[in-house]
Parts: sequence; C-alpha cells; structure tokens
Amino acid sequence: MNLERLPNEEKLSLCRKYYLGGFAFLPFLWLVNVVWFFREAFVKPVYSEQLQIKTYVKRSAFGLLLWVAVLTTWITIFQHFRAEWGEVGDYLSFTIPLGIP
Amino acid sequence: MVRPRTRKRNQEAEPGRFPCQHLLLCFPAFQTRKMDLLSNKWIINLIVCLFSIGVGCNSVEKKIYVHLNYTVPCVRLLNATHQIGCQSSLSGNVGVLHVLESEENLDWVLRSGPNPPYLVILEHPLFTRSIMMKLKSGSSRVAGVAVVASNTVPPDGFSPHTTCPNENSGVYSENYDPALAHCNVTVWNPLGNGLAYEEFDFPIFSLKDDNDTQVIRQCYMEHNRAVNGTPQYPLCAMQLYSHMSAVTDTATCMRRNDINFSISPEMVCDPLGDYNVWASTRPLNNTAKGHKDGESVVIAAARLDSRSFFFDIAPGAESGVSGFVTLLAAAHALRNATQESLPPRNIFYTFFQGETFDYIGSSRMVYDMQNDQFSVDLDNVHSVLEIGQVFNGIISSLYHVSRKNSSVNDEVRKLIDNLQSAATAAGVSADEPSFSQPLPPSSFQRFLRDRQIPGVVIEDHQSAFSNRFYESMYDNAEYLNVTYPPNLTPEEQLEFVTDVAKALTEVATMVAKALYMQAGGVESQLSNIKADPQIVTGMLYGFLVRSNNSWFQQLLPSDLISHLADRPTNFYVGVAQQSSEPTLLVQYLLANLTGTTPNITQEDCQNQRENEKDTESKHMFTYMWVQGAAPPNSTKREGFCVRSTVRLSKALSPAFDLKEFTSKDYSTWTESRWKTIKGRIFLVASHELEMLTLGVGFGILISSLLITYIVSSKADMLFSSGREPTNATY
Amino acid sequence: MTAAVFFGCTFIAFGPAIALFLFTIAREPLRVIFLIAGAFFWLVSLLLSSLVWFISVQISNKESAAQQKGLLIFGVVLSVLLQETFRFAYYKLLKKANEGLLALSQEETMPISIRQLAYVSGLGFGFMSGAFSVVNILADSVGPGTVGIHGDSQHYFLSSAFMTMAIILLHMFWGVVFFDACEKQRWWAVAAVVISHLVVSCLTFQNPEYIASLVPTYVILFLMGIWAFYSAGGSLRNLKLCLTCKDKDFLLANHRPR
Amino acid sequence: MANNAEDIENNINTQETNVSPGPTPQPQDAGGVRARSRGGSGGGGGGGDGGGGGGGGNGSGPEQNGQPPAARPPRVVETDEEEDEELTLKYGAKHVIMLFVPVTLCMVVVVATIKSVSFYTQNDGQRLIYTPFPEDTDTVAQRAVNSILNATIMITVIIVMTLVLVLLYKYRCYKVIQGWLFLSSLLLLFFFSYIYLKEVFKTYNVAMDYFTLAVIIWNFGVVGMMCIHWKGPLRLQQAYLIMISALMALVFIKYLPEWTAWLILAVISVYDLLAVLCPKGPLRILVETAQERNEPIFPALIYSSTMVWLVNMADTDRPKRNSTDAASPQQETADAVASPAPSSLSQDDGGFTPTWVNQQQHQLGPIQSTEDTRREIQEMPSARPPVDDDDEERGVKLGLGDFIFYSMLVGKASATASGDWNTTLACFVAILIGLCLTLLLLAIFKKALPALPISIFFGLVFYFATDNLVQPFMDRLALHQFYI
Repeated sequence: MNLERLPNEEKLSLCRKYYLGGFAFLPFLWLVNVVWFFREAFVKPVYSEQLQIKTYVKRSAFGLLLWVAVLTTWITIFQHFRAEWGEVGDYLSFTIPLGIP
Repeated sequence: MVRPRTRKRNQEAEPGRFPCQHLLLCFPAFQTRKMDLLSNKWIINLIVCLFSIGVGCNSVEKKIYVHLNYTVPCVRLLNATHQIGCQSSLSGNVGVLHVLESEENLDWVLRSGPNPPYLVILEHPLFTRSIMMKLKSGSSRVAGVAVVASNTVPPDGFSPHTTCPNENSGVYSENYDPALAHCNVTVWNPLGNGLAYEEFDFPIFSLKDDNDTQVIRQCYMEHNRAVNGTPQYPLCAMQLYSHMSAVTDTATCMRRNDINFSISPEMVCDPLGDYNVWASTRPLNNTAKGHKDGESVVIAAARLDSRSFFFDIAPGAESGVSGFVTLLAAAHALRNATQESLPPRNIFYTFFQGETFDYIGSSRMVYDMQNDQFSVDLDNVHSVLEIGQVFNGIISSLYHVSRKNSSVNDEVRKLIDNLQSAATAAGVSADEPSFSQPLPPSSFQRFLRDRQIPGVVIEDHQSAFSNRFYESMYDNAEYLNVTYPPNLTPEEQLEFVTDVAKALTEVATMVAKALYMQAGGVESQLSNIKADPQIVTGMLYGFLVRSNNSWFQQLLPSDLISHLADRPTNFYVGVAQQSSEPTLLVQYLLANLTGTTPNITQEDCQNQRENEKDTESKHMFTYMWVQGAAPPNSTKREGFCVRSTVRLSKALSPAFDLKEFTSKDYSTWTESRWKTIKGRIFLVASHELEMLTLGVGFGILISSLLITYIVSSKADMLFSSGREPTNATY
Repeated sequence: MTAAVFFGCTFIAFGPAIALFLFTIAREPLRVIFLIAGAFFWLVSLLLSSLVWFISVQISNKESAAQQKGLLIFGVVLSVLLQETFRFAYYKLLKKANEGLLALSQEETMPISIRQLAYVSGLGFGFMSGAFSVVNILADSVGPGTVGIHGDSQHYFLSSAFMTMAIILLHMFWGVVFFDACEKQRWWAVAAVVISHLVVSCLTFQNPEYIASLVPTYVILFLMGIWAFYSAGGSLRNLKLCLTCKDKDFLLANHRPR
Repeated sequence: MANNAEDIENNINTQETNVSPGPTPQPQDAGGVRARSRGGSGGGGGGGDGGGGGGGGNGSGPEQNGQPPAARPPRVVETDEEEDEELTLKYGAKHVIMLFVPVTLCMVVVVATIKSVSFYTQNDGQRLIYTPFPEDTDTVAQRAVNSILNATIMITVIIVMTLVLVLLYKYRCYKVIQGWLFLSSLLLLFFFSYIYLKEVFKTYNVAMDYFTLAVIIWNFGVVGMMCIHWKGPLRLQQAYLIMISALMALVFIKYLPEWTAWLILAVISVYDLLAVLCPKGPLRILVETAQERNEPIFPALIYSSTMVWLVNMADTDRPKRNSTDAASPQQETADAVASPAPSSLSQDDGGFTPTWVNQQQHQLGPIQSTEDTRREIQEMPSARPPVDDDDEERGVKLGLGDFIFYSMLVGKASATASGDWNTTLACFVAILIGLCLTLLLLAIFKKALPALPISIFFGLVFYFATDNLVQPFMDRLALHQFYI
C-alpha cells in the first residue's frame, strides 16, 4: 500500500503499530518502519501527526542499531569460539560446516 | 546385502571423470552410504547418472580440462584423539604442476618457485617421510601431491605404517609390563615411517602410471619447465578434489552424525569394520550363544585385512594373504582327516577383519565371547594358534610366556612340541625365537588381554618383520614374487604352481598336522594330512592377481559373480555397513574347502534346510548354492549346494556399541565421508593477462556508456533528417 | 581470480549492448517488447537452421571429420540466410503491427517509428545471437582453467568476446540498414546486408587465426556503422553541428525529459 | 473471469447511477468514485483499486483527506471500447514491462539457486505423495508410463480440489478457506525459507547458530505475513510474493521427477485453457456464485504491480461495499481464488506435512494456481489522461501460480539441460514472448485468457528444441569458434 492515499492519522497509527510490533524481536519491522516513514517524518511539510511519527521513526532506528550491534557481536563470538566450545558449539549450530573444525 | 565396498568405491570415484557440471549433482546419491544399503536405490542412482552422462557436455569445457581417470585419494581417518589422512578444500585445491626430480628440487616448491602454490608430482622413490614432512611443513606453498605409483618395488623397503603397529591396543600395556610396552624389547617394523598416520591438509592422490601421467608429464614439459629461471605463462596446473566431511576426532564426528535432524540428514563419518569369518570342524549351534559345556576349541586364527597409505590400494600380500591362504589350505587339508576320525577337540578357524586398526575383529570376538554373544565363550577356548606373516620358508613360532601360571606354560610347551614334530613331518624348519620377547602384533594378544590362554603365533621372522613393505602398496604379488612365466593364459597361470605356493603349502601342511595333534586327533591320520599346492597357488592367484578367475567363479553363487574383479583384491577393511570383497571370497572359499556337498535341491539349499520339514540344521550349518562349473561340452553351469559351518560374525569395534568414542581399550577408528573424488589438469593464464582482460572490459563498458549517453542525448540533432537515430533513439 | 576473465569478457562482449539498452531501450516499454520479439525471431531462425543441420548430420556418416565440418559450414551459411529471412519476416510483421497501431491510435503519429523498430529489432537480434554464441564460453571462463591444454590459443576467451561484440553491433547496423532498404525498396542494399553477414560468418571459419578473422570483421563493422549512420538520417553536417555546439545541446538534451 | 466485459458494463452502469444525481454531497460522490474505480478494477487491474477502496473503507474513508480520488469522477464515466484499445496498446506495454520485471526476477532467483545450491537438483529419492511412481526405472517405456500416471494423479487432485473449493465457497465456509490460506502462507514463509537457508549455508559450508537463525526466520516470516495479509510497503510486498513463488517453484523442481514435471506443465496449461474457455469452468462457477451473492471472498496472494489490499476487503469494509458495486466481488473473487495458489501449492510437497488432513486441505494448491492464471493480468483501461500515471488505479496483477510455473519451467530447464545456458535463455525468452502474446490477445479480445498455455507451450517447445537440436549445433560452433 502507499502512504500517499492514507489520511495522516492512519499513517500515525500504522507507524505506531510498526514501532510497537518491533518489540517482538522484529528489528526488520523497525527497519521497514524507518525506511517507509522516513519521507513522512523528515521530508514532508509539517503536519499535525508528523512529530510523533518522527519520534517513532527515530526510536525504531535506535532499536534497529541496537539489534545490529548485538547480532554482529554474537555472530562474531560464535564463529570464533564454535570449535573450542566443542559439544555445546555443535548443539548451538544450525549448520555445521564439513571438514573444518 | 553383501557388496564389496571397493567396487562401489570405484564407482563413487568414477563420476569424477565426467567433466559436466551437472554430473556432480548426482554424486551425493553415491557417496551417502546410507543409501548404498538400499542397494536397488543405489543402482538406480547409478542408472540416473549414466543417463545424464549420456548427455555429454560442452566442448569448450573439453578444450580446457583433462580429467584424470585413475585417481586414488588418501582419505581421512579418525580415532579417539586424532585425525589422519588428507583433505582438499571444498572447491578442490588448484596448484601449478611441479614434477619433483630430486629432494634438492624441493627448494623450488618451498621457497624459490615464483608462482605458488605448487602441486607436486612425486615419482614413487621420492615418496619418503622426509620429503612429505618438508612439504607438510611448507604447506602454504603446496596445493597437493600426486604420487605416480609403479610396480617396481623400492630396493630398501618402505612401510608407511608405524614402527610399533597397534602398540596401544595389544596386551603389552604399561601396567602389564612397562619393559615390554611400546615395543621396548623388539621394534617389529623398523622400516615403518608412520607416514600413514600423519595428517596432511592438502590432498594426496596416487596416479597409476598410464597415459594420464604421460599427459601430465608432457603438459609439465611443455609449459612449466623453467626457461632462463622463470617458466612462461600459461602454466600447467592441476586440481584435486578430496574434501572430507569429518574432522577433529571420532567423538566429534559421531556426535555430528547424531545431531543433524533434517529432511536429508548428512552423515559425516562411519566406523571402520566388517565381518569376521569363522568355521569349526564340528558344527556349533549358532543360535545358542554363550558357554557350551564339554566344548573345547582350538582356535586357528589369521588376519584378513591390510592397508596402505592410499584409500583402495591394499594388496597386503605378505602381511595378510600369506597367512590366511595358509590357514585356508590347512583347513582344506584337515577336511578329510576330520571327516574320517573327528578329534576330541573342535578346531575353530577364524579370519579376523580390521586387525590393522587396533584389532577390530578379534577384540569384537573376544567381547562377544565375554558377553555370551558368541557360540562359544572364552572358557571353551583350549588354545590359540595364530598364523601371522608366513611366506619365507623358514618358520619361527613365537609363543606367549605367561608370568603367572605355569600350567599355561606347560600347555604352550605341548603346543610347541606338536608344532615342531609337525614341522619335521612336513619338512619345514620351525624354531623358537632365540630369546624371550613379547608377541608380535597379533590377534592372539586380544585374547591374552582377557586371560592367560596358551597360544602360539607362527611368523616368518625371528625378531623384526622380515616384510620390508609392511602395510604398504608394494606388499604385492611382485614382492611375493608370485610371478608366472610369460605366455601363460590366465587359466594356465591359475594352475601354475609357483615356488611361493609350494612353500606355503608346506607351512599349511605343518599347521594342519599341528592343529590335528593339538585337537587330540589320532596319530594314524597324520600321515594323510596334506595341503594341496594346487589350491594354494589358485588362491594366491585369485587374491593377488585376479579374483575374476574360473575357479573363484565356480565357488560363488551367480548373483555375487559381479564382485569378482580383474585386479588384485583390496584388503582395506572399509566401513562397517557391508562386508567387503575379501570377506566374501574367504567366506565362500572356506565353505567350499571345509564343507560338504549334500544332494539338496536349490530351493531347500537357499532356505537353509536339508528338506521341507527340516528346521534344525540351519542352526548348525550354512547352506550355499554356488554356481559351479560348466561341463566341458555345455555352457550352462551346474550349480550345487555346499553345506558348511562357515559363519560371519560382526567385526565392529565394541566402542561403537558402548558409545565410548574415546575408549582406550577398543578401536575407535572411523572413516570420513566425502562428496567427490576427482582430479583434472588444465592451463592457468597469467595474472597479467586476466587483469588485462578485465581492464579492457571495463574500458569498453565505460566508454560505450559515455558514447551512448552523449549520442543519445544529442540524438535528434545528430539525426536531424530522421527522427530516429541508429544507436541512440528518442 | 579468473572471475576477472569472466567479467572482462562479459563487459567486452556485452558492454556496448548493455549501454545501448540502458540508455535507449529500457525506459520505453514498447521498445523492450519489440527487442524481446526480435530476440525471439532470431531464436526461431536458429531453431530451424539447427533442425536442418541436425537432420543432415543424422543422415551423414559421423566418422568423417571433413564431412562433419562441411556440414557445419553448410549449417552456418543456412542459418545466416534464415536469419536474414526472419529479419525480413519481422520487418513485415512490424509493418503490419505499426499500421494497426496507426489505425487504432487517434494521434497521427504511430507510437514507435519504423526506424526505431529497425534499431530495436536489430539490437534484439544482436543480443540473442551474441548471448547464444558466447554464454557457455563465459560460463567456462570462470575457471580455474583456461583454454590451451590441447594446444589451442589461450586468447580463446578474449577473441570470442571481441567477436561477439562485433556480431552484436553488426546485427544492430544490419537491422537499421535492412529495414531502411526495405522501406525504400532498395533491394541491392538488402543483398549487401545479407552478403556482408555471410562474409562475416565465413571469416570466422579461419579461426583460430584471430587476426585474419577479427580485423576484417571490424573493418566491415566500421563500414556498416557508417552506412547505418547515414541510412538512419545522420550526416557529416549533423555530426559537425553537434560537435561544435556541444553545450547548448547538452542543456537541451538534458532539459528534454524522455 | 470470462465476464470482464460485463464487469465493465455494469461498472459503467453503477457509475452512471452513481453520478446521475447531479449535485450530490461530497461523501457520496466519493463513494461513487470508489465504486467506480473498483468497478474498473473489476475488469482486471482491480487489486490496486481494491486497495484504494480498502484504504477508503478501512477506518475513515479517503474522502476526508483531500486526495486525488475526489478529483476523478466525471471522466471515468465516458469509458468506451476503442479508447480502451488504444490505451491498452499504449499503456499496456508499460504494464507488460511491469510484469516482465518481477517474472524475470523470480526466474533469476530460481536459476541462480539451481545453479549454485545442488540440493535442489540432486535426486535423493524423495517424492511428493502426489507423484508416487518413481521415474528411476530402467526402461524408458516404464518411465513414461510412470510419469503419465503421476501427472494424471496430480491433475485429478487439482480438479477434485477445485470442486472442493467451489463447495466450500458455495456453503460459505469462508473461515475454513481463510484459515488454511493463512496457515499455508505461514508454512511457506517459515518452513520453506528455513529449508532454503539451511541448504544455502550447507552449500557454502558456513556455520550458523540457531539463535541467529531464529531471529532471521522470525523477522522474515512475520514481516512477510504482515506485508501480505496486512499493510506493508508495496515494494516489500512484491518482493515477498516473488520470493514465495521462487521458493515454491524450487520445491517443485526438486521433488517433481523430470518427465513428470514437463508433463504436469503441459497438462496444467491445457487444463487452464479448458477451465477458462469452457462455460462450466470451476472458477467460473465460483465467480458467478460470488457475483450473484454480491460479496467479496477471502484475501488473496497476487502479485500486483500496484498495491493489493487484502484483509480489509475480507472483513472490515465488506458491509459498506456490498451495497454499491457489483464488480468488486469478482475482482476479489479472482484474487481470492488466485490466492491459494502459492500457499496451497506450498503444501504440495507432501514429503513434509505428516498429517493427511493437512494435505487434503492443502492440495487445493494446484487448482488455485490454475484458477489464478485464469484471472490474470489485465490492465484496466480506466480513462484518465495518460500524462498522470498513477498506477494505483490501473494495476497489473499476475497470479503467483503463473510465477511459479514459469520459474519452474526455466528452473527445470537450467537444472536438466546438461549444464547449458542457451536452453535456459531460450526458455526465458519464449516465456516472455508468450506473456506478450497473452497480453496482446487480451487487449484484442477484451476477454480473460489464461496466462499459462501460450507461455508454457513456447517454453516447452523451446526447451526440447534447444536442448536437443540447438545445443549441439551451438556447441560445434563454439568448438570451431564459428559465428552465425
């Protein structure tokens, strides 16, 4: 759907829903929210709901960054120590590469 | 379903020859042995592959690559603590070819050569520990090694095995007697360089010396010879695929076998193992396990398997074949005697599989005897006579000196006396070792680990092995000089009695007599116990030259004929799922040599019964319907039924039943799985040329983008007359 | 590593075509459709010619290499002729389609002119023939190996890439010239196109002497380019014109939203 | 579908009725507009308008915010045929491209996967329960027989399930249909992407831990469900639909034996043809019931170059619309029917779903796929000046079934054609041309035509021709470096 044909309060509620939904471990949703509502929040001429949309977008962006940081650190840790963890590492693994420890 | 693994293995390796990409797609169907168990599916996959092979593949590809037909890899094996063997990267190791002329020449590979990594081609004399270790240490510049095998044996011996085979799994452990542990008294295999127990992180292939290697050499000569210092591009390169799935150790890979739950589970390794073959002169009820009262058996043992550095080259002529062929001949020699007057004790022939890898077969049999999983148990065992490597005429019987109880020693004494009298009767020299030393590596040790059993091991060496090629690819027919005068047809070769055969026949006769006496047989029979040289030479021919010969064909059922091959039998034990070619052959040979041929219909025979209402004898006997020979005037073979006491018993290390993958006292060897085994050679272009191509490409792209943009933007004035221009339209 | 070769060859072979597509075709749906239609027509012609070739191979004896090669040459010539025939058929079809468009549309100008069609269809032919002749080679150029273990020249990839580029551009020019000739009923021009196409194809018979095949091909390419330029309504005067007063035109061009 | 013409007419009627009362209060007029635009879309482009209407119907209608809709009424009224055609040819081209792009993308995804991930091409003996007969027979005749049997089973399943669907609809078991629709898209998004990920990681031999995996799958799936069944950015939704059909096609490519696959493609397109043209086609019955019932059905999964708005039609604003327009029902029926396509198809790899019940339900798949092919791409000639190209109004929609079968054909071609790219290329071009022709005929006949037959026919012809005739020829040419 496109936002153009949506009344502003619709936009706001949608943005809000996306923002809240993001808390269910859905950083991707936040990403979508940021990208989708970016123009609404920062480019469009000012209108009443824009302020809240802006805050939601900002928070979503923040949460997204947080998630990215967490995931990257975890992945690096896992890739680095998987072999050393031995059994635990194997049980944590979704795919175990063949031929390399 | 019994299928020799080696054949399957060849077919596994086979698709590698076919260049087409899409063919690779049907490999996994081959390589997953899980599927191989469902044989028909496996065959079907083969058919599917053949289908796709028929399609052929594009000719540009043929312009680039030459695929090597006969490639034997060195594969990865794992035990409780280590991984040994070789592996390539997932996408194959590519390296510029370098044919190594001498050890000094290594410097080019390891240091001075301008375009690493190199793929080293070794002539077999250079395949030595020092060179391989140097390559291993410099493996950043080494992409792989290809060893050109040849039949001429190196003069000064070669054994990739360790100097002290199975040192940790025998009876002589630290706590048994530190003085005897780790071959402290006698180093059995002084020539052993332990190469087969090293780990290499590059692939090592063995190439048969045929036109493939000619192509390689020619390619090397044409492109890679250094003219004034540095060779000119394009260079000849080679790519070897042997990526192994398993890693680290057995515990890890068995764990990974278990934990992948997906729609297509992917096994990474399988335990080594096979089946032991055994038979007894007096039938034993096979369904009633455990101790048998009043039963007393004399175990006559030999080992079946062998190995070499490479995957499916394991001729094991002296280390394996000489021993079990002798025992088979002895068993045959004893048939009539035992039929005429059955000795009070039961003679129990066993052929152990997987002894090379920490006594898999014998340890399993002992384990079964301990846990009443076997027809007899250790209390029934009266004594053991094992035949090791016997091939030189002179026989030395090494026996076990028990520290603790003297009764055993008396028994041993008796056994020795029997042997020596038998030896004198058979005209063989059998003498005891000049000094007291531990037993050589032998299955008997596994029995001794459990209890003091009187026993003797017959070997052809006093202290160290006289076999200069122990567990190596040179331990073959040529080394045993099982060679035939030229211009003999295969049939004549099968009949021709070689000197080796004669020697082994004498040993067999001696063993037979000794066993008969040991079993308490009557003296009168001894005179007509004689091994038949014809049979011995036939077996030697079958195992060392060509198993696909008329005699073996007669001894097998028609549906197993396909397993006979026109090459020396491969005695590598293989993985546990199905029994290998040697097991099969020995099983049927033993049945034919010891069994009788009752007059039974084929149907009854295949239903394991004498007649319709007979349900008992299948517990005592095995019935095999073999296809027999064709009478001279017809082509149709006349099959017959063989009744024997031959049985197979599992030769899978108890460690895998107990799930003790780090076990100290049982073998924990596993073999990794792999997807593709193949090699191909081709030319590689110089980096400069590639970069040039790329640069030109970019140049053309950018310039054409610019031109097009300019022209199109000015199109309508450029092509004023016509509104539409050619290469820029608006 | 040898990805370099792959990308290099791809850019050489298809760089100009891609550029043309991006700047002149992609933005106009009708052109894209006609491009694909052209490719389709080329495909059909190839199909027919290979069918004939296949049959002739089946009835010939597979052993004699000379005969096979002769058949292949026959197949090449045949397929060249067929391609041109289909070009003509495509021309006829486009004429009809355009008339239909003209009849339908209220406006007096048809949505796409015959010259554009000529260019677009030519490019379509070029794309397809180029792709078909080189795509498998490109797939193999990823390596690790390069041609030559059997003694072939190691410039195989490079030369085929350049040859493909020439073929694509030539097809484009041929398309333009051909359609223009058909418009003006100048049959000798049509014949010239066919003959030049034949010549180019026959030049490649002497591969792998790449010099002998590539150089004349590029000469022909150059000549055809000039001819196409003129037949598309270009002229020296225009060329000078737009070379001299560059900037203004740029402004013009950039202001004019297409 | 066969009654678009009527659709258009009665749209016009509704429009007239709507507008005839000259000075009407703004809201009503807007309602009229909505009706009209949707009516237009009924002809085909409907998704977008459904979207628009949904947007309106959902919560407070569009009339509140002064957006384009209100500006349009008068022109819409004078819609008539020849103008249609011209516009069709002009703007049709545009929409053809709008379809080419996603179809191409889908094929590219499939082919790339096929060429890189060996899992989807290797034969590990598993088959769908709908194709019980193995093709690994030793005689060709046996193989042919088996494949024919497989195909017949598949098709009969399809037909039977069509009837089941029709009955379900007749007896108003919407909840059931919606239920499994939802479930199946759920399974598609979660389970198949799970398998896909696993195989990709295996292929590139990288380690991946369950935590990361869970995060990835969870995000992918949930966002996908939101975009498809609720509100999401158009591009994202389209991307998801493409991915879904690619996954589905991959599953088919893996689990359908080769000959069976070709046969099924052929037979399905034939069935498609029949079901469209013969008056008693199951979907047609469905549509008619929907029409006389004058109500929308369950939400759909349709690729739309414009926006598809699904849930709303189903629930919130159903009452509102029933009154106004006769067209929207069909349009939604179309979607609805189209919808199960990928979803239920997804279930079709019986290999995974253990319970029979599920399968029974899911088997609906193939039918729908054909159904939706029946109601395929039609760009709506709504008469608005060409200059403003607001595609919201005139949307091109293509059932995922078409995506799936197209990509399946190309994928099979690239998987089986002796590692040869020409065949893939040929199939690709052939299918696109088929699509073009379908659109042309559509524009000419103004009558729904199935999207499969022409494309698939071309595709098959060119596959076999190229693989057996052209490929050797080109191969020889490449060997000698001859150019034609």
